[in-house]
Amino acid sequence: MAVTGADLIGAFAAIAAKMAAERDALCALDGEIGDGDHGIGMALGFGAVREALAELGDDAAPTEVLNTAARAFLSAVGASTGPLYATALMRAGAAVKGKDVLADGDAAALIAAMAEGIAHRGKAAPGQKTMLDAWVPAAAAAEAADGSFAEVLAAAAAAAEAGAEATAEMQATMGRAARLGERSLGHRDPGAVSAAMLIGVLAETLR
Amino acid sequence: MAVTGADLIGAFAAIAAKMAAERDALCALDGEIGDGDHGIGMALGFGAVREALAELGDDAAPTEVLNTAARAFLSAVGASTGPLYATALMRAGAAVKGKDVLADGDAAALIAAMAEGIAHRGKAAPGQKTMLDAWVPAAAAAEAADGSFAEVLAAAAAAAEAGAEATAEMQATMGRAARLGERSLGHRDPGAVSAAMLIGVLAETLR
Amino acid sequence: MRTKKIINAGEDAVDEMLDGILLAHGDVLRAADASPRAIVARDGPRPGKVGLVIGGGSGHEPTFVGFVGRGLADAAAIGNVFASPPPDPALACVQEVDGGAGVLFMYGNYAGDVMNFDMAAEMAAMEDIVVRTVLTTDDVASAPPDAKETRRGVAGNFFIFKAAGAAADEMMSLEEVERVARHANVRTHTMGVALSPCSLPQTRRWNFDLGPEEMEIGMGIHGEPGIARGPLKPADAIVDEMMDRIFDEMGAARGDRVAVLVNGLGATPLMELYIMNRRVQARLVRAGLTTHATWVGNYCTSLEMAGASVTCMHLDDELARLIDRPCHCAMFRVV
Amino acid sequence: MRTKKIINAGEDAVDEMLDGILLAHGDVLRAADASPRAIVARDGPRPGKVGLVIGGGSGHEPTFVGFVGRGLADAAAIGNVFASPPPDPALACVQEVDGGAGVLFMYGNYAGDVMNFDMAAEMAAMEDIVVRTVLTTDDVASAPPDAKETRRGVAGNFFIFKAAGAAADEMMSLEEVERVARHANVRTHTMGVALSPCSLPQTRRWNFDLGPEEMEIGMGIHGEPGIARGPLKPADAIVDEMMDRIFDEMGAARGDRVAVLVNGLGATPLMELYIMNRRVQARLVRAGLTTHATWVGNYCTSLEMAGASVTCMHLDDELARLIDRPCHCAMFRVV
Ligand SMILES: Nc1ncnc2c1ncn2[C@@H]1O[C@H](COP(=O)(O)OP(=O)(O)O)[C@@H](O)[C@H]1O
Ligand SMILES: Nc1ncnc2c1ncn2[C@@H]1O[C@H](COP(=O)(O)OP(=O)(O)O)[C@@H](O)[C@H]1O
Ligand SMILES: [Mg+2]
Ligand SMILES: [Mg+2]
Ligand SMILES: [Mg+2]
Ligand SMILES: [Mg+2]
Repeated sequence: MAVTGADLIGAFAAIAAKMAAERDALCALDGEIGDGDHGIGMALGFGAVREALAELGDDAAPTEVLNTAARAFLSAVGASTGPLYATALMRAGAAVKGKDVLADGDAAALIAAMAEGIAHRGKAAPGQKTMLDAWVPAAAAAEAADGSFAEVLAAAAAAAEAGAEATAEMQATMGRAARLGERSLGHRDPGAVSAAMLIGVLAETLR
Repeated sequence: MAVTGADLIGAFAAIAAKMAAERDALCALDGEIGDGDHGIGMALGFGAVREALAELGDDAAPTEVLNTAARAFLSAVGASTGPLYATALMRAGAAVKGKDVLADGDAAALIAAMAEGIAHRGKAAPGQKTMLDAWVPAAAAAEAADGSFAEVLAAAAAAAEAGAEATAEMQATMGRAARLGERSLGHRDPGAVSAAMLIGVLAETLR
Repeated sequence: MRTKKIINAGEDAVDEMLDGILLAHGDVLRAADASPRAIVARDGPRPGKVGLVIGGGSGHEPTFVGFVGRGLADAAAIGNVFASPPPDPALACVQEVDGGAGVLFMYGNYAGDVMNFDMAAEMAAMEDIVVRTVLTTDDVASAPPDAKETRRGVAGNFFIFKAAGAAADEMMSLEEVERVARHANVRTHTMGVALSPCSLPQTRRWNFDLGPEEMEIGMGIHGEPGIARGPLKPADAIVDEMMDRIFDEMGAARGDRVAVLVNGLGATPLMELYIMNRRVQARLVRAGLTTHATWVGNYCTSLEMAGASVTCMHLDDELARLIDRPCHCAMFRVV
Repeated sequence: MRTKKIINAGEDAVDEMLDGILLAHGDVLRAADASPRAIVARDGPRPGKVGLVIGGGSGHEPTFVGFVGRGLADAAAIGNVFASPPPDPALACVQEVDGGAGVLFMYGNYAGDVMNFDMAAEMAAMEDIVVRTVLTTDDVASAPPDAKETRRGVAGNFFIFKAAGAAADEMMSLEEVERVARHANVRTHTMGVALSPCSLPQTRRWNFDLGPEEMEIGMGIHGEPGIARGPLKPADAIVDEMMDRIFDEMGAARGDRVAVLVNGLGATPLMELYIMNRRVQARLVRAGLTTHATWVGNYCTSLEMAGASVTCMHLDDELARLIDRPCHCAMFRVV
């Protein structure tokens, strides 16, 4: 299959809907070990992305879609997720630069670029109980999957999901929750949970 | 029987104990139609009275006891009840001036003086839903009773009790509750309720 | 279940608060020798100046004690929580601030305050100090227009005291300061809304109930019931209800000037007060009125009550001058 | 059941608040042309002066926007509630306040703020404006002494910004202002306690649970969990716990001077803060320290959270001079 810019625009709209639906649940998760606003940022950010993308034509190239999404997310959100996802989306845009449509092989490249962008901006490593603990396993699974765009994303989504669950056993050493020490144990990281949702929606929509 | 200054000191100690026990209940009543502090003022005021009277000798004359009580109540409380009860107690002291012990006939005079003091200071009339609606019927019943000190006070206490109950049917036109209009109906006036308690304790202790 | 407060014994709360205030603001305030509940401006009272004494129950901080200082009140008599001070501290205030030109008592119109301050005024008269009294009655929710003089004094105290304090600071005579105070009171209107109850330090119980989705329009600053209880509305609708009433009362003409106070009752964040101010100013513009000055914050509180009030003072040249005059209080300054 | 707030749509709360602030304080503040979330001092930035830009999430008012004005911060970048502002408003602030002497960013040490302000600093560098950054880390509860640099910035911002703002106002160089800011930060320690949760305008739900008799020592100003949760204690015991920690950190010698801030988190009455101050000052006296200046009130809030913090800044001659220097902000003045 071939994924167009319009497909990506559709995927972002689905992500926006998902984050809006999960907003309060993500806030509640963040309330346990953070400041209770993660769902607001994600819903606001992808809502702004959807609106900005609606201005683009259906013939927009994937890179343009991803760069527009990055800028819209960042200006709307700030917070921790703004720079992290903006950088991730910029990197994703760079990874597919010049392509009009994305082929199966690009799926793993997209996820890897997102993970790298987040790691670059946030300076976290896997195991520190952040969204990276969903994105890094997702990138690894995508790399290993080697199938259709949809199959690659499905593998990534499953790995992200497992990674997010695993954060419950981690003690945070990065971000707000780091100050909690052992009290962060037993709670999933909200950013990892929303990352798994995001990748899950990608897998459902880009097929 | 003959009531001495020491008997009055004992009666005030009993009033202090009663008001302390009823403090929160009186505050709750005041919360319904006022500012929720009536029990605090009554408990504080009679607590201060008890302490001030403990400084007096057992041979203190009734007038000295009543005047000391008036000053102690006023300085400790302020609020509406401070001037009202201080004036009442001053009047009561004046009514028995020069007497070393009080005789049966003085019971009605005491209650009447208290009622007059409250009416003078507060400028309220019966029916306005204030403590006067306990004190005025009490004074009238005491006047009519014509028996022993204890019998007179018992009649006064019963009338005060009935008077306090009757305030539930009155619409307030004086004090904080006046601004409530019809919303004051159905609630007893806290000052009338505490007045009935006070006279009730007098009747129980001065026998 | 007791309400949560950072206090020691409830009975000591007022005195310990005053200790803490004097420790923080000893440069501006001191306690009178005759009464620890009489708080006097170090740099206020002076010969030939009318002394301005304010006061009332505690629990409304920064009202009253915070408005003591040069250019505003010369002293405040401090009562227990929500209870008028007894005559003693009020008399001590009079003695401290008397500069030979007479003393003005100003306080909210509550039965308890009237009785206690009147007794203090009588005692002062026995010492040949002339004391006059002006009651504040700015709470439009507390009585209909035909019974204005029975209304309560609430957050509008701030403007009314400020005007009178500035008049005294200008060395006006007692008659003139009294005239200004009455004029300021007539020109000042407040309307409030409560979202939660408060609790007294001595009882640690909520002093009334309010449903989880309810607000009460016109509630008094001691939790006295207001005009009406209803579902919580959006900020703009609440402000509109307030401003409609205030406009009715104020009778200002297009082009007139007002001073505005958006006041928090204790637990309402500045964010909400500024959101209210946005609408207040929009309504003033629509009515053709000019905002001369705006204050937003906690100026007259009810312990930890959530809610807010809006006060407008309808200015004329004299009131505008007096409101602008510098003052230097412990918790409020105009520079 | 939604929490009660006087707002309109939750999403509009921050922008409507800023509207209300500009309407109330238009003499002191204005929005930058390039961003409505960049609030600039009318009478602050000037040629040759280091520009001081502060900022962070909303919900802490009067922090940050209230501390913009001559003598303190030149501009503030305003984020959503409890969320760092994006780079755009921070960059707009830089452009507005750059007077050719460089710009200093100061804000609390939170991952989100660091990432966003760093991006803004990179963008400013591309316009050849030198931006340096000093993070505030005054919350002693947020990390042990061996990891001081990872601590959060909380109410102590007030003193740290004040010192740096005064240094810039004295026309010190960027290097000097940065030195002062770091020094002020090292010398400032805060310890807080929360009694209730707060709620975000967009969710209207309590952002954490706290039992009816519980308090949390060391809770962050966004409701981040603190050091320990336990039964509510009397005021003096709470203050003692705070002061013990602060004394440990401060390492002050007898005779040294401190500046004190007793800060309310939003829903705690002044009465309680002054009761706390009484004990704070008693402890300082007992430790042989001199209180140079005290502020009591809501300076750094967490929406409607109940609770308070105590901050001590350990002064030297330079810091004392800078703290005393007049400033004229929308919500804070030194005269
Ligand atoms: N340095 C980092 N690297 C990667 N992810 C991070 C980092 N810091 C925070 N996060 C993620 O951000 C999430 C919190 O996001 P959010 O609540 O929106 O921001 P904030 O912490 O500013 O309130 C955390 O759950 C974590 O997954
Ligand atoms: N003018 C008055 N005359 C007689 N009683 C009055 C008057 N005003 C108030 N009261 C009484 O005082 C009671 C309230 O007392 P309290 O709550 O202690 O004072 P406050 O109203 O100052 O809070 C009322 O219930 C009423 O009985
Ligand atoms: Mg968060
Ligand atoms: Mg009462
Ligand atoms: Mg009262
Ligand atoms: Mg946040």
